[in-house]
Amino acid sequence: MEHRNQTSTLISVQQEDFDPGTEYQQLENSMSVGAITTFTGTVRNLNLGDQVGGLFLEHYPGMTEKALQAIVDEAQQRWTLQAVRLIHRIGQLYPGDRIVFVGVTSAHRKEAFAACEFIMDYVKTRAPFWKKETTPDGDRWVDARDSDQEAAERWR
Amino acid sequence: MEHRNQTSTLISVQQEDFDPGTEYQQLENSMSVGAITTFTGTVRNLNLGDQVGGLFLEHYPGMTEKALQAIVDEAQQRWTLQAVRLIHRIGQLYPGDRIVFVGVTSAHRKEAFAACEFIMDYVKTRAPFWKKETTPDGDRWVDARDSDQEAAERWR
Amino acid sequence: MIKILIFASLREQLGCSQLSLDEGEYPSSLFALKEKLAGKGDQWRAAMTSNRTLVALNQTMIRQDATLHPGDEVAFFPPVTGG
Amino acid sequence: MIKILIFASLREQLGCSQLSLDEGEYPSSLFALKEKLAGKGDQWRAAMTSNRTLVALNQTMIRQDATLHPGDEVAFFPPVTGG
Repeated sequence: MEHRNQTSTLISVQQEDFDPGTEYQQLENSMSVGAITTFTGTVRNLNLGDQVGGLFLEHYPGMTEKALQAIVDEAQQRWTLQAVRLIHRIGQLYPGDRIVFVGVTSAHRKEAFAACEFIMDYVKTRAPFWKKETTPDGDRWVDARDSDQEAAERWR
Repeated sequence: MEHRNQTSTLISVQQEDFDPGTEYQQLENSMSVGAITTFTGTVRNLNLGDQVGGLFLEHYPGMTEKALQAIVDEAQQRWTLQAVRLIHRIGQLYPGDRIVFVGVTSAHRKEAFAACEFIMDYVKTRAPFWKKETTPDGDRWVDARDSDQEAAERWR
Repeated sequence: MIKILIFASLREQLGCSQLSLDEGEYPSSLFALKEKLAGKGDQWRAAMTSNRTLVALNQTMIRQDATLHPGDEVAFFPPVTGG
Repeated sequence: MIKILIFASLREQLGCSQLSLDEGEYPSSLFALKEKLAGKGDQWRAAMTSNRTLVALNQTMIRQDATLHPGDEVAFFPPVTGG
């Protein structure tokens, strides 16, 4: 597919915060677009009713980048995209902190929306990250959600 | 519905450009979120194969704000949202210029994605804006697309 | 008096962006108004009978018929293409 | 030699994050490896027979069986919860 060569892709796994405004600007500059869709996930301070004091994001170094690249590659095979930006943070995070950013540009909004949501659904179910929450009752591993599995399965 | 009172909404119809980074920041500051989805539409320089030199956006003053508010209200009735930002530009625009911005924050990504796409699909089919393109063959009104109508109809 | 507004390509086709009809000059319903305007000539007939022409009554899109009252604002326009 | 990695809640349950098996210590297939590890105790048996436990071979998730080769990296972990 010729358009795959024209897609600009950047994937980062990092402890540092990122600036969505700057990321947005770079997406917009990357090419003559039409539609730009972004998703940012942040740490909520409530999960299943308990107060969350913090979150530790464990990952599988080495596999993480590979898994994210595979997800972005699949998005590029499914839709005609111009640029994709994917950032996932690791380590200790606190309520309000950003965790993940997905930015997609395409000539058409339907493709930009679909690819952005697809990437998030697949990151949630196929990328080796695990959250451990700090609550007043102690630390606990966050359980995988059936709703995330279902969200990913509708793309099959 | 109680959550409607907690939703912060801002709608603008303006000739001036806007800064997506600033808009993003305000969405993020608006409340303790979880998911932030944004869509930005820009003027493409190719439409149906012809080179587009510019675009004039005519609108129906008075009805425009009302129509956009109705679309955002409906999104807030369908999903639990924290903040909605909608900007639509009018007047003379050029390739690469931003036309429209939709930002939605919600506790859950599925709702943020759905509401953002819903608002765009409805803006495309229910808000009184009309594009007139400048091409080498002269000015021409942009035709409404069946695909936009279909996109809007799937929300019924 | 009611105010009639026409937008975009429809405005150009009809060569008219706005007209006012005084009491007695306009019928009691929206559909009757469309019929009356259709009588203004071939272009008007085409515009008023096309199922592509959208109608807004007091700045809200409407598909069914409605009673007209003094002060009403009726707008006719082609399918929208914003966003 | 093959390397075995264990992550997150599974790592805590098994009290083990990494182990290596030398030539002759590991069987020729992934499924046989799971059976061998299941023999290490009740916790290991529970982990290796649970259909919630995910497996990656050389950093790619895999559901079917596969032949093991020297230098392979096998990882076991619970369902992922990033994003």
